[in-house]
Amino acid sequence: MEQIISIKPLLAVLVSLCVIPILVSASKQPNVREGWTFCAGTIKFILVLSMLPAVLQGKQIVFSLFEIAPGAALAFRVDGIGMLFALVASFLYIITSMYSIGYMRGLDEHGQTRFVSFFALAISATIGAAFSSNLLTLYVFYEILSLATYPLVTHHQDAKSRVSGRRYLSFILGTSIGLVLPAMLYCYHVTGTLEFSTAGIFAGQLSKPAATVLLLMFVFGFAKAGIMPFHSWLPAAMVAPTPVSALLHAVAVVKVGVFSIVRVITGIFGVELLASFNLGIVIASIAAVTILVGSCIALSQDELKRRLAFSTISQLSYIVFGVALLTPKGLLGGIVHIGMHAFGKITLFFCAGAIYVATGKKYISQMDGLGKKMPITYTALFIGALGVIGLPPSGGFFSKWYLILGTLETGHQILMLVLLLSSFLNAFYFLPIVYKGFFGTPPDTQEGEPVKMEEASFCCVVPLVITAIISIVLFFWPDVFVDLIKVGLGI
Amino acid sequence: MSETLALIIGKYNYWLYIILMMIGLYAMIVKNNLIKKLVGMNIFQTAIILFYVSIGYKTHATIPIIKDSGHGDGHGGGHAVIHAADYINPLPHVLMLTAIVVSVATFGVAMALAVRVYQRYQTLEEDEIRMRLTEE
Amino acid sequence: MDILVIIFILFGLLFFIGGAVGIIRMPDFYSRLHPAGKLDTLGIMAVVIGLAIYNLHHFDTLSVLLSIKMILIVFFVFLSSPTATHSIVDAGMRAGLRHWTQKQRKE
Amino acid sequence: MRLIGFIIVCICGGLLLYGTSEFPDWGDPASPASTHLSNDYIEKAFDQTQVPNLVTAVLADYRGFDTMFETAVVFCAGLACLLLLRDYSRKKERFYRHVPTGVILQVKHPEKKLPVGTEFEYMDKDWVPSDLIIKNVCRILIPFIQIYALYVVAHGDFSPGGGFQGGVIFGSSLILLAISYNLRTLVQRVKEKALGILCALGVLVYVGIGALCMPLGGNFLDYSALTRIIPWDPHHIRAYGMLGVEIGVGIAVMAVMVVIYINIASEGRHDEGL
Amino acid sequence: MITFFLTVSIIMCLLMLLSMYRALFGPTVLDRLIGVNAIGSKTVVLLLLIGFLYERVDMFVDIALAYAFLNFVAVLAASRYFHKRKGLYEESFMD
Amino acid sequence: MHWPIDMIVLTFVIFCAIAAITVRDLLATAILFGAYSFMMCLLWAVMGAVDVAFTEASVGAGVSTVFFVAAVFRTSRRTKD
Amino acid sequence: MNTYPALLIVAPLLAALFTGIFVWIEERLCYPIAVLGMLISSFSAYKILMAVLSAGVIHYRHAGWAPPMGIEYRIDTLNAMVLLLITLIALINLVASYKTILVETPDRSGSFITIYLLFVVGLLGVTATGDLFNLYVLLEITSLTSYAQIGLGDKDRGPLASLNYVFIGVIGASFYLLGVGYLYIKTGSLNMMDVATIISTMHDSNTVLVAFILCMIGVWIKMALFPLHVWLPNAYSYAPTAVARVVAPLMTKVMVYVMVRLMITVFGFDYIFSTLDLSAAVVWLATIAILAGGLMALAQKDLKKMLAYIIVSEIGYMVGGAWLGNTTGMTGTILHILNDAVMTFALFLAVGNMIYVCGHVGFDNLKGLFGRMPWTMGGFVLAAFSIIGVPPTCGFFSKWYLVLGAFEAGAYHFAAALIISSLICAILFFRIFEIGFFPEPSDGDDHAHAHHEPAVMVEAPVSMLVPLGLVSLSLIIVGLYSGTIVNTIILPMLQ
Amino acid sequence: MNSLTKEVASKKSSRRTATFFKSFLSFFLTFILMFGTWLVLSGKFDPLLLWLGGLSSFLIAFYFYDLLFPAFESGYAVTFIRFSKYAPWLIYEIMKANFHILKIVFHPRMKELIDPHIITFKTNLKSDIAITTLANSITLTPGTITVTATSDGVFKVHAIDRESAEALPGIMLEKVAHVFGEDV
Repeated sequence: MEQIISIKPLLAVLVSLCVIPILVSASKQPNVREGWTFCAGTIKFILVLSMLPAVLQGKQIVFSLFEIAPGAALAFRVDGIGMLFALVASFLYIITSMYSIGYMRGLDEHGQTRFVSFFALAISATIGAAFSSNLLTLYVFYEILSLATYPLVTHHQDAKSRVSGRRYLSFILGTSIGLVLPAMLYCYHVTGTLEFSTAGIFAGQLSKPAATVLLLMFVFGFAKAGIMPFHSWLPAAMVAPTPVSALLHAVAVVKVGVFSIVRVITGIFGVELLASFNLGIVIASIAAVTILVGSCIALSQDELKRRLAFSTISQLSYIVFGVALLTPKGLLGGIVHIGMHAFGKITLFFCAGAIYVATGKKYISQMDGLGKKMPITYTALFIGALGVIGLPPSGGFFSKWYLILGTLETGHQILMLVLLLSSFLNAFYFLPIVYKGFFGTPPDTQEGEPVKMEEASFCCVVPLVITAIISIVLFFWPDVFVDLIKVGLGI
Repeated sequence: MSETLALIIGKYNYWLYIILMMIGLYAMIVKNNLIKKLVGMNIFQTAIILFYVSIGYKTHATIPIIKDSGHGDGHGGGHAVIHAADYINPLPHVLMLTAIVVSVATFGVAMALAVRVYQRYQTLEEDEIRMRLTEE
Repeated sequence: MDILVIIFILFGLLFFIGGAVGIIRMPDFYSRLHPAGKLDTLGIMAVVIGLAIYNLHHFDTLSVLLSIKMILIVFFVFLSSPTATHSIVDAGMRAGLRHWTQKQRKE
Repeated sequence: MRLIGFIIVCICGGLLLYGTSEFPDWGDPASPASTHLSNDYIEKAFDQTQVPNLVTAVLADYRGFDTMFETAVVFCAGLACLLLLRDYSRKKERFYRHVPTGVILQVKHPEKKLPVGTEFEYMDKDWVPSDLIIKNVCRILIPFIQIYALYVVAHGDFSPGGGFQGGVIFGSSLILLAISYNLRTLVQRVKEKALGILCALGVLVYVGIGALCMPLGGNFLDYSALTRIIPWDPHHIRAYGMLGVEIGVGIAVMAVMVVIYINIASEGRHDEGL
Repeated sequence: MITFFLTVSIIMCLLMLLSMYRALFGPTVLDRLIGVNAIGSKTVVLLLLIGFLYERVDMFVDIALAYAFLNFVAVLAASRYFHKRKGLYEESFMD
Repeated sequence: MHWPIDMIVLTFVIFCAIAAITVRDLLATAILFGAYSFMMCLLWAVMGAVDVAFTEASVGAGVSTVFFVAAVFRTSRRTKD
Repeated sequence: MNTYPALLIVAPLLAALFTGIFVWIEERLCYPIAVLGMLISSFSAYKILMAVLSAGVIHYRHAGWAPPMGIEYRIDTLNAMVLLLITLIALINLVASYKTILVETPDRSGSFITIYLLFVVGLLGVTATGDLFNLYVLLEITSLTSYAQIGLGDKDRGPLASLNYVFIGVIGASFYLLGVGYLYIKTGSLNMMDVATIISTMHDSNTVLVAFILCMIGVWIKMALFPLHVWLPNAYSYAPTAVARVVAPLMTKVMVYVMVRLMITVFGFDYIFSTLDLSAAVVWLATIAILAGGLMALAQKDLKKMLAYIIVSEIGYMVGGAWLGNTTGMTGTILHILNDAVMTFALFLAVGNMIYVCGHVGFDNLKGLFGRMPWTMGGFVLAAFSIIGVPPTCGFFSKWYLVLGAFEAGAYHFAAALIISSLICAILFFRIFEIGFFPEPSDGDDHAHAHHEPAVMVEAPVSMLVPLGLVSLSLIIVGLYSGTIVNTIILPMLQ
Repeated sequence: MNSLTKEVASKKSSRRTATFFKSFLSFFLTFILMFGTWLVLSGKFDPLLLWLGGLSSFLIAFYFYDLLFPAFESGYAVTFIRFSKYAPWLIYEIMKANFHILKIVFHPRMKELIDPHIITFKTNLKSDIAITTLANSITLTPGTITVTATSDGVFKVHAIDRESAEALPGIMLEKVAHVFGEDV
């Protein structure tokens, strides 16, 4: 495979990192600060985008920084899957920055400089994880991301966020140090390298029990992926301000978890190895359980963001599920879902945030009839819900389609049933919100009273419109994503 | 019998140094009074010095100062050939001079510390100090 | 010459033995000081003078000086020993030690 | 605790005893310790340094680097005592005795001072009339002890002793002054500042001689390099280098001993003590 | 003559044992002090004798001199304690 | 040649050491400690280590004891063991 | 080039003596002299490192005598690295502690600086020397100065802590000295290389075995390996700031260095791991040390104490790594000497700043510290991450080697202990972060918009912040370059 | 007025000169003594060592001249000669004392022989050095130890038996007083 040595990946990572000092120094002038945030986001996106053509041509962009030990360096390599993830993340960063202006100023939050700084740090780490060329680098950025998001999650600095922050960290950090680190070191010990390669790195040096244990350690260890039973940090993390939930807990953080699992399965173990040990089905089953249980719990949640969180948990498992099928279609479906779900879910979070900013309402039961007041928001909500459920005309349909094809390929019909069932459940917990929003009666207003438009501020609404539109666009033109994955997986 | 005597004479210095060291160590561990501990510490250190000096001893040899041939002219001159077997090994003595100095320095500092501790707690017994500490 | 040395040293030894026994036998602190303070002083004097004489075997400047040095020790002890004794007895007095009397023997 | 201590001690003793089983006999002239290095020292040291006392030769020349730090340790101990105990706060009340009448005055104000001299006498809290006999005998002895101490320092090359021993003896002669008179006499005679400077100066003499060798082209403490400034036989210059070093040690040790004594005996107040 | 010196030294050592009895078993601190003082004076002599045994008495005289002097200082210091601190606690602590 | 003296003195040393740490009066400890140093000095001299003996005489018997007494003077004589 | 190894020691020593004199004459001169001395020393250390890297081992004969008779400095890459580390840390700390020295020891700051410099001299000497007994003397000078410095700390508890430290320190040093004596009686030599060549022929001697055990126990006591650690927490937490900052990172690490030096140079890997079979036991001991240190740290309510127990745990890392018996483990240990020194230094710098501002660092006193001292806390956070082992800070990379070494040796329990210790450290530090991050005590205030008064910044002075910043950043830099360090410094020496 | 001050000044200066002269004499005497001691101790006549000896003696004499001879008096020589006459007598007394004690010590019924008690007596000795000499002489001689001696000449003596107590102060006091040229 052709490799281009270029500093661009590093730059893409560093851009938002370098802007942090500027952000901090501009803490007294919010507009300048926001301007810089945008600037950084845009540059980052452009950098990522500029690498796209090369990647689409099947080339890899590599850049190696420091050699820690032979075979384990801090190095970047841009391939299809990473590109996909980076594209989504860096694009949505811009959108979210805009949204967060609206949100944070709308609610007059404190510590905004801290907020944007850590946001930038988090996004840097995300991009770094996307571009990492080996497990070590991935782990490094994974950890940075975990720690960078802690101040964001506990942004409110009250008792509740203290508890949530504690749970958040104990799950994320505990699993990554306790499970991933030893597993990774063991891999290195056995093979002497941690470089991702499609054939895997083990080359027959691993027995099946060892492989099983290692794989499980990785899968559970990347707790950001929210595989049960290591999922409960995600609902807890919903105490964070909505932009955080939106970008990080629908896109960056959780997807980094999933992405890591994908990397481990495809790059460390290699599809063949897992297939030969027949381990895919184990992971798939775990993922399936998470899908169903997550959906069921989501049904019972009244707080909108918590419902979304549980939805996220189950949706993330789709990705793991798809990858664990170990078939080309399954892989494709799973990885595409990273992008598709991102747009869908971020739309939903934006909507939730917008509703909160405009009306101060958090609970679904209070939201009856709100759709009339906020038609744009609710339309976007509807589109987002479609995307998550996997119905056309949204991108989500596309990924689900491939997933089902993948299950068919493996021949385990029961897995397909799981998928279908969960789609129903998804529909059950999303569509009533939209329905009640448009057709329900608001509790505090008289019937027949003319409804005033009460949309949130401009900055809040525009982003969610954009993401909703893109969600639909992706239904029609998913080519970029699919190509990238195909390039990445070498299918 | 004479063999036993030879064995005893051959090693008793080392054995007795071990006993001395054990006494010192015991005092340091068990004694409750800080100054007693200090004494134990000093005994311990002297035991080590004893050990080293015992290493340096050589039978049928004299002290490690070159015999003056009788010309009182200060530095140098007029000395017979020096046989190594005639003089005791000077090196352990040198080392132990240093060790003694170190031990007295430590002793002085420890005494100063003990005085400070007494100023604070009005006692030198460890258990009483501990009691004071828990009371506070 | 050697005989003189031996006599001196044996005398010294006698005083030392007296001192040592006296320290053990005497009934109280004050009376113990008498043998300790006096007999030992004289013991040192006798033995050291004996040794100083012995040292003059090879008679030259150096050994004479050495013998003088030894006599210096005697001189020093001569000055310091009673002072030390006095100091100790003073300390005993200040510490409030009672001295032994014939009364105690009778009781 | 006793039991634990006993067990630990026994284990240590057993370990050490186990190690002794291979020791050469006590005083065995053929033991490795008496043959490997020591022969070199015994046979060469005199020729190389012209110092008959092998211990001094090894101490101040071959292993002069050790000794330098030994002196530094002493210096450090003195400084440590000074730092730990020195108490600059003034005492609240002082006592004076009016000599002609024997009336005792208590001065409560810390600032007020009475002219101490023929009329008034400064008094310790636990004042004792200083003992006449001890005072007089010590008065006579002290200068002799001091000259003896200096003799020991200067004759480190030929006889046992040397800077350290001489320094300690000099120091204890000053301590004797404090014991036989009182601490204040010593403090008035030998100022704290002088002592403090002497502590450092002594070590500085040592280190300075050593460091002087470096610009003269030798290694650190290589006294033979001193021939560049003092034209002399390189072997003899070593002996003089050692003498200089010993003097440094003596100065430092003397000062440190006095400093430690003063500070411990007076709890750092430098007014009254043992 | 050397044998004589050796014998004298050993007798000296044994005499020290007698003095040491006082030093070890008191009963009061001052009795111990007497014992130690006595030991000290014997040690001075013993040092000289050892010097003769080594046939290097010129080296041992210095030590003996220093020794005599420092013994004096130590005894003075210890007894000086009682000039400043009253009382003799020891009996109450001996059981 | 020196071993009888050496042996006797060593025994004394051990007596002194034991006594110094068992006696229940710190001043007595100081004094016994001085005696211990005397013995040690003698021991070094017997073993031919004149410099060490000199140092021990000046340090152990002299200033150490004085420091010790001074410290006891400034603290207390009381000890429970 | 020749004089640098001497200059390294002599410059701070002379500076110490001149400060010792000037403190009585013109106290203001002390500080500049000290800084100058440390600067020269640092420069020499740098030059030495460069020379060693380019030309191999440096020998320096003190007093001009050839090794077995005289004392020589033998500086290879390991020494050179540790030397540079010591000088730099000491220099930076001297700069950073300018204010605290004046506050904590107001009327004797000059003398304090003297002692401080002597301490540094001792550490440097211990590191550079190639002579077993010289090492002891320098060890003692180090210990003595640290006793004094620690005794100067907390008015109430400092002297007692220091006295206990004296007892244990003396036992440790004495054991080491005994070990050297046992070696000496068997070999007749004191030079490390000489001893090494002689004992290579007597591997089955039980005297050498006892000597080895004694040396190790002595060094372990000095470095506070777990059951022998009792002195450390009090000593470190009651020391004055300027001292804690330099004693904590350097003292134990230099002792670890001594252990490594003894193992590599004097006794040799062959002897330790082939002839003796103590490795498994010691690794178990280290494992227990790691866990015990962590657990005891959990029980603390004072930041300094907690850090002290963390040091105990870190000692376990290094001892275990060295005793794994393979190159990877030893690499990890040596790398951890460097890393742990830097990160402990950063932590204690931060804590020093906190103490300077807040008075004491009980947990209840740290509330809202992120708002008050954001820069200090920033440095603290970085250092804490390093202790936890969060990449890319340096702590991660040494842990990496240690765990790999454990895997290689099959000591999975040790690897597990390392991981668990990371988790414990995470808990420990996030507890602090939480306390520092949340301004008010949790009073069940449920609604999202608790009132946040804008925090008033009360930062430490710039002279204390800049060093902290530098050191914290260097944590990352050292971490990123750890591969280079391993390849150029550590591995060549181990082979 | 002017002349008066001048006179006072000249008196002062002459007194100062006198004290200086006295100090110098005691310094010089100390120096000589010290240097002599050095020679005896050293036994080497190497120029360097002699220089060092001179320096040492100078330093000690410079700083501590007032210890040996606090106030220089011309009677020192006389005292010294008298003392050297006194010394043999003293030694003789000491010998006697020692045999006396020896007898007591080895006596099987020692406790019957001794009768410790303390006696006090007053002398007219003025100078400290005389008192000290007497006190030490008493300590060294038969069965008596000086407990205290105050500067006004009051002696407290512990005597081990009646016999030795009765001898005090007696002839020794006279001899000492003679040595130091004082009244009995």
